[in-house]
Amino acid sequence: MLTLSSQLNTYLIMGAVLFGFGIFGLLRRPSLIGMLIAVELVLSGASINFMAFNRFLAPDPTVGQIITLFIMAIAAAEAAISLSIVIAVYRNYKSIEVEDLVELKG
Amino acid sequence: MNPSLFSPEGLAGIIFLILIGVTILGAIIATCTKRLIRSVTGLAVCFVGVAGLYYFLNSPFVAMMELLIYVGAVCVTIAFAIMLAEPDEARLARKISGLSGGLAAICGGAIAFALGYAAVNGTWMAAPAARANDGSLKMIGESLLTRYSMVFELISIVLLVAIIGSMALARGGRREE
Amino acid sequence: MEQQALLDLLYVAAFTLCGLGFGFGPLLIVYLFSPRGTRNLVNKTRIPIECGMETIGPAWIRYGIVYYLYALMFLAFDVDVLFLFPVAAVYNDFPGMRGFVEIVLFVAVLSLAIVYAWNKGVFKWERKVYQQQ
Amino acid sequence: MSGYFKEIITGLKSLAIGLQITNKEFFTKPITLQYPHESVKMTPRYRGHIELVKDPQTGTHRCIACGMCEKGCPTGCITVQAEKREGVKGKVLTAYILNFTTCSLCGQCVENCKPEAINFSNEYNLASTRREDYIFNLLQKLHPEGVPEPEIDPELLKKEREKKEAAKKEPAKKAAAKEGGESKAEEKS
Amino acid sequence: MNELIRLLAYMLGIAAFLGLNLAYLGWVERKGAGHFQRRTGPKEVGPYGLLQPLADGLKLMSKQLVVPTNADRPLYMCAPILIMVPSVLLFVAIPFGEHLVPREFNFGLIMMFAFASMAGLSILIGGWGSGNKYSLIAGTRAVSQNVAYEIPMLITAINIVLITGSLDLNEIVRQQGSYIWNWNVFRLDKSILMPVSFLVFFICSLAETNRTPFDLGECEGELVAGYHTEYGGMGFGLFMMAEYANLVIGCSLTTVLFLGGWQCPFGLFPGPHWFLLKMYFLIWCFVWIRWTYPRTTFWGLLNLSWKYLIPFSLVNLLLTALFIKVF
Amino acid sequence: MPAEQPQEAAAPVEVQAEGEGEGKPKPKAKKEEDAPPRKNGLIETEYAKRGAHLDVQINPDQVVSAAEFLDGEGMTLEMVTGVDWIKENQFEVIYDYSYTGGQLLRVVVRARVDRNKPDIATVCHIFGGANWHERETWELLGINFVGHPQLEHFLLPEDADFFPLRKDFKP
Amino acid sequence: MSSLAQSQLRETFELNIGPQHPATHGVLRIKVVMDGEYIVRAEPILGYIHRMHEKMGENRTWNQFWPNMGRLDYLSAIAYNHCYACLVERAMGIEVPERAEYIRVITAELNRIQSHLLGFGAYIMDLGGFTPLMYAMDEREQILDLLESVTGSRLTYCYFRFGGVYNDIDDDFITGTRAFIKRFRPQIPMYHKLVTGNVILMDRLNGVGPISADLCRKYGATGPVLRGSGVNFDVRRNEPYGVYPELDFDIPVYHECDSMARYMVRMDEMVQSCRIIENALNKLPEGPVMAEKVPKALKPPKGDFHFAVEAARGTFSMRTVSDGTNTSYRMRLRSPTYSNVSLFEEASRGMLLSDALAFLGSLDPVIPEMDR
Repeated sequence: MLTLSSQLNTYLIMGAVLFGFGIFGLLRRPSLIGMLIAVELVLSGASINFMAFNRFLAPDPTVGQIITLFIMAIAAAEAAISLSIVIAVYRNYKSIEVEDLVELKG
Repeated sequence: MNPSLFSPEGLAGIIFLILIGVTILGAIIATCTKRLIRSVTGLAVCFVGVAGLYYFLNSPFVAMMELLIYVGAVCVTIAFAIMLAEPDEARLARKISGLSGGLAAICGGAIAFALGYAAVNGTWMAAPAARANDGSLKMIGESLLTRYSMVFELISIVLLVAIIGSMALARGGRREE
Repeated sequence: MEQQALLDLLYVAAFTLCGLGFGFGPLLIVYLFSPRGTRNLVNKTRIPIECGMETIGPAWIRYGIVYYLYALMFLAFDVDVLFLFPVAAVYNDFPGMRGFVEIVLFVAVLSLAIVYAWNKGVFKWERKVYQQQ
Repeated sequence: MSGYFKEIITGLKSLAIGLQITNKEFFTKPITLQYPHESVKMTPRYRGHIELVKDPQTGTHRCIACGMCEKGCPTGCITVQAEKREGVKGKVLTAYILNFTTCSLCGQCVENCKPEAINFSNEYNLASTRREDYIFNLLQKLHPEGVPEPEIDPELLKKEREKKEAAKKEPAKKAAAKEGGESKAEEKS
Repeated sequence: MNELIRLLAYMLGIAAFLGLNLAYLGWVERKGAGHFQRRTGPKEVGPYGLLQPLADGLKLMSKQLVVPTNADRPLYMCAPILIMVPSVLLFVAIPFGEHLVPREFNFGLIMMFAFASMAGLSILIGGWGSGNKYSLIAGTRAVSQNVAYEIPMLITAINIVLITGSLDLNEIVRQQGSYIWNWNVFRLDKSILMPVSFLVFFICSLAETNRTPFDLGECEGELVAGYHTEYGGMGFGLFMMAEYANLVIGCSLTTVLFLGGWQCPFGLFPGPHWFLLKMYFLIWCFVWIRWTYPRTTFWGLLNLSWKYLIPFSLVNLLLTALFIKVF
Repeated sequence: MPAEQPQEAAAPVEVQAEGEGEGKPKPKAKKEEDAPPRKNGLIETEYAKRGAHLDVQINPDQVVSAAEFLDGEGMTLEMVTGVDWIKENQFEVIYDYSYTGGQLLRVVVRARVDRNKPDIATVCHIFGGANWHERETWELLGINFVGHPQLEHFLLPEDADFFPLRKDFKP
Repeated sequence: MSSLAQSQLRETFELNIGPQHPATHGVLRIKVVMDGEYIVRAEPILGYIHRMHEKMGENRTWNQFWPNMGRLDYLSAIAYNHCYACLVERAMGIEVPERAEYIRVITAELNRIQSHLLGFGAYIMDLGGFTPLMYAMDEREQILDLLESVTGSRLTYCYFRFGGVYNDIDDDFITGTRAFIKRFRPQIPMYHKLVTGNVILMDRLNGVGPISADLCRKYGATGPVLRGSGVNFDVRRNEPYGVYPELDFDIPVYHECDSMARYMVRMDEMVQSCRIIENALNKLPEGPVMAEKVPKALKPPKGDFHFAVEAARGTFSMRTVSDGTNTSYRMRLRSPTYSNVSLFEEASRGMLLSDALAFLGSLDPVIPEMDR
């Protein structure tokens, strides 16, 4: 048990678990912000995978880290944009729930 | 093979287990609570765990940045957004229940299982015999200044566009009023 | 993991424990020593404080678009920091002006966000006009 | 742009001036009076609750129980109890009750008092958690060891006794005597 | 094994140091406030009121933990603990002396900021969890302020990293040399704006610790008691203790980054005493400032950061980068 | 304290006074005291004795036009007082106007309404400050200011159903 | 209020500021409807310490009403005493000896300084600066000591009487007052350096809470509020009472109409009050302090009487309707803050919350006086 930290599989499974939680949240959450939170989980699951491969398999361990840093930057930008969209949507429709938005469209 | 429990390695192993626990706990809180603000808290907890995992993957800088950016900035921004647009709690409670929740759980579980199975059983190429460098902060800096300098600049433009765009979006409605 | 990093981790973990001790310890003492009951004559001990009045409306209000804008700008600059730290760490070892130019470009592009916000009046807190109710 | 920098410089200067002033105050002597350990001397005119004045000649109060203080009091916090005793001129004060909880220290009673029997005390650090502690009997306060009996004037006593005798003999006059309020002790609630 | 003993010793040492500071900074502040205001400050409990912290602590401990009915209970309970943990944790990296440092991290500077940034979220949680409008508004303001001032602070820190090329706090101190003109405040050869940079950092640490004139999170003039309105007894005590812990950390960091840490100004006997001297001087300045100025408005505060401090720190960053290349 | 001449000349026009110019200083004032239900009209009172220069008695329906006129002259509504004349079965509403722009002038405008039907027009829309004064007068005396935007309880508790300043009020 | 939120599709919420709030200096409640940080509507709600002084005036005899006058505005009680004394003297036609008039003015001005000092300190405390309050309190204590030595009480003075004052002043008081003024004069520049010149305070006060002169007129605002809006009106000058016409002083007027102007008017008034006191002390005549023939049972003639004075917060005026008995038929108290605060609702619309509270503080309300 104590050597889990030096095995690739641990990280890959953790990545998969986070990814799964992300998908679960994405499907379950009725509201846009909740979905955004789930997306963040998905992204971090992916980042973990990158970092794990980077650590165990890559010849140049900087690349994975830089990719993760980029993911962070993109995630931040994505969060900013999507949250603003959510707020704009909320302002116009007084709701951030997906169902309502579908209804309002028709 | 197993290190003794009280050696540094052993303690680190325990910490690792705790971190995994924290990550999964955070993920559960983030996805399963009703109130969005609690979800954000869960997300923050989850990110703390993920940062720990990064640390175990020999990249302390990325771990710290995970804390700084995700916990300190993204979570705060999401929390502010929630303050602006949280849906009715009672309505939310009614909505999350029954079938859709179950379906989502099955779906998420299946994907996680499939991925995990693939990861464990997959054949990965062998670890390289020699590493090009130690992947430390200095190395990251160096590659940012050399190989990835274009990306380095581009990311600033992406951020700028994102921020300006989101500001325009968030403020836009206000002007209409 | 290297020995160095392991020890770092141990220290952080130990001090986290210490912090938790500082957090939980006082609460534990209070839990043990403080009175359980309260002289709750009018059943108002646990109502939220609103200057002695009953709270009007829900406590969780929708609030603060401007703060959100500030947070957005913060997000941009935080990411800025993310890339500047590694660059700054190696900046000295790099001969030539390339590094300088890159930093200038990077910072300049991001500063446009402030300039934009400044121009759009995010920093202005002017009196608003509301119709008489 | 010059305005921008000028603003900063004048701002910082004003902040520095402020710091300088508080720093100067830091090294001046505090003016605190450590109240329970030391206390200020009250000015002679300080208006505490009222008290009966001790007449240095008679060694007792000068109150004639006329009730002017009671009438003048805006809050009705004074109650004067007096009775008629045999052989004593005027009424004898039995209790002078001040309900200090409602007193507003306006001084109407002191002004209204013809014989100058009451005055303000200098007492200011009154403290109690019970309301009853503020209902003073000023007569008792004046004579804590016991109220001295008023001197009996033998001549007056003789006269009064004679009057009484006469009144007994003449029931028709009784009513008139009563009305004058001299023969019976007067009770006040 | 030796390492473990060392770890335990440092843990205990820091706990004792922190405990004393948390207790007596309150005393210092009240005493200072008293003397700034022509008063004497605490005087009754013990000689010079030195036992006052004990009395305060006893009072806080004997108070009931009241959770308001419509508070979000878990969040409400979490917040004071969450805010306390990073404050204590950060002491792990502070170099009190050349060899008196719990642990030299070679990424110590980022670590400080990374963990400190977690405080914002816990304030928000506390403000939200209280179920009170004042708390919510004040929490939002406090976080907004923390966030706004983190940027110039980070950029100034990057500036230091540019100069020293290291993220290790002890290394940063070591590089500053043992004479006053070698300290980063006066490194005019690296950038002529370094004193301004110090001022920026100082102001930011004032704001990050939520102290007057930047105590918008607890502005009693508007929002009763800010984000800890609903906290009584020990809940409030923890918030207060975290504030003081942050105060110590902020001043330590300023000392380390700008004032040469444990270095002596004239090259004699460097050691922890110099560090403590400088740190406590800064803390004293905080107290002094607190009892001199009125409070800013929250918009003045946010604008101060975005309009003045961030442009200044950015200019300074570029200037430093230029100076390093040119000279 | 001299009263301003143009004011005096202008005032009677708006009050449509019957007995205008009855400004005999002392004897008039004294006579007026003896007969409380005074006739409508303008009286110049002696400032040193009364604290006002002009005293105007008008009908309740003229209150607004009086306020408009005085507003046009740049005067301030200082307070609104209600008096319960129970013997005459009337309420009197006294408006104190003063001039803050320069030379002092105090004008008292009085109107009497029937005690059984105490309705009088509000001057809120002319003088914003009248809002609270009228609200208070309504609350304490029960004089109904028609057109007042917010006749709600103000100083007294919200469930108070009495008018404490009425003379027949028993606590 | 929910209808408001719906009708405008704006996210508003309601907030109570008060009655138990650090910024309101008492039990004033302000119900605020807010849109984010902005105030949509702020409605002051009064009555938490309503005592019905006006009814008391109908039940108490003229003499018995004295203590009430100290309990309206407990910070500048002497001005209220002054008004009541002059009102009844006007009704009864009592002549007051000149020495008594001078003493009245001296104590009233001392009281005004004291009130403004506390107003200054408390205002800065509202804005988050605690230290100036303590300095102001130090000076204020000196005044309270002086006033105590002559009136016998420290706050709710009941010093004046119909026809004069209760006690004569002695030499100790005169030398003490002179010494105080000598000591106090240099304090005001110190306050200006520490507080007024401070960039933080200037940011908070300049341009905050504008009230135009016309708004003041419409709402009957008086005192520093009116003079901060550029109207040169002071009862002491425009409707002189007592011996004010014989004394030499200026009326500070500021034209900025903002909170800073009102604050500055108060600061300058303290200087002017010092001048008045010195002036009056120099001119203080000898003689009695009580009129000789004041009837014990006061029965003013029928009719109504009005008197106005300049209290620390503005024009305080009384109107009494006498029916010739020993109580008044109707007693009306017009308190300055009542009118001053009544314009808060209109003037605060659209302000930021923090600005609104700075604005409220600049009106310097005293709650018992508003509630009466």
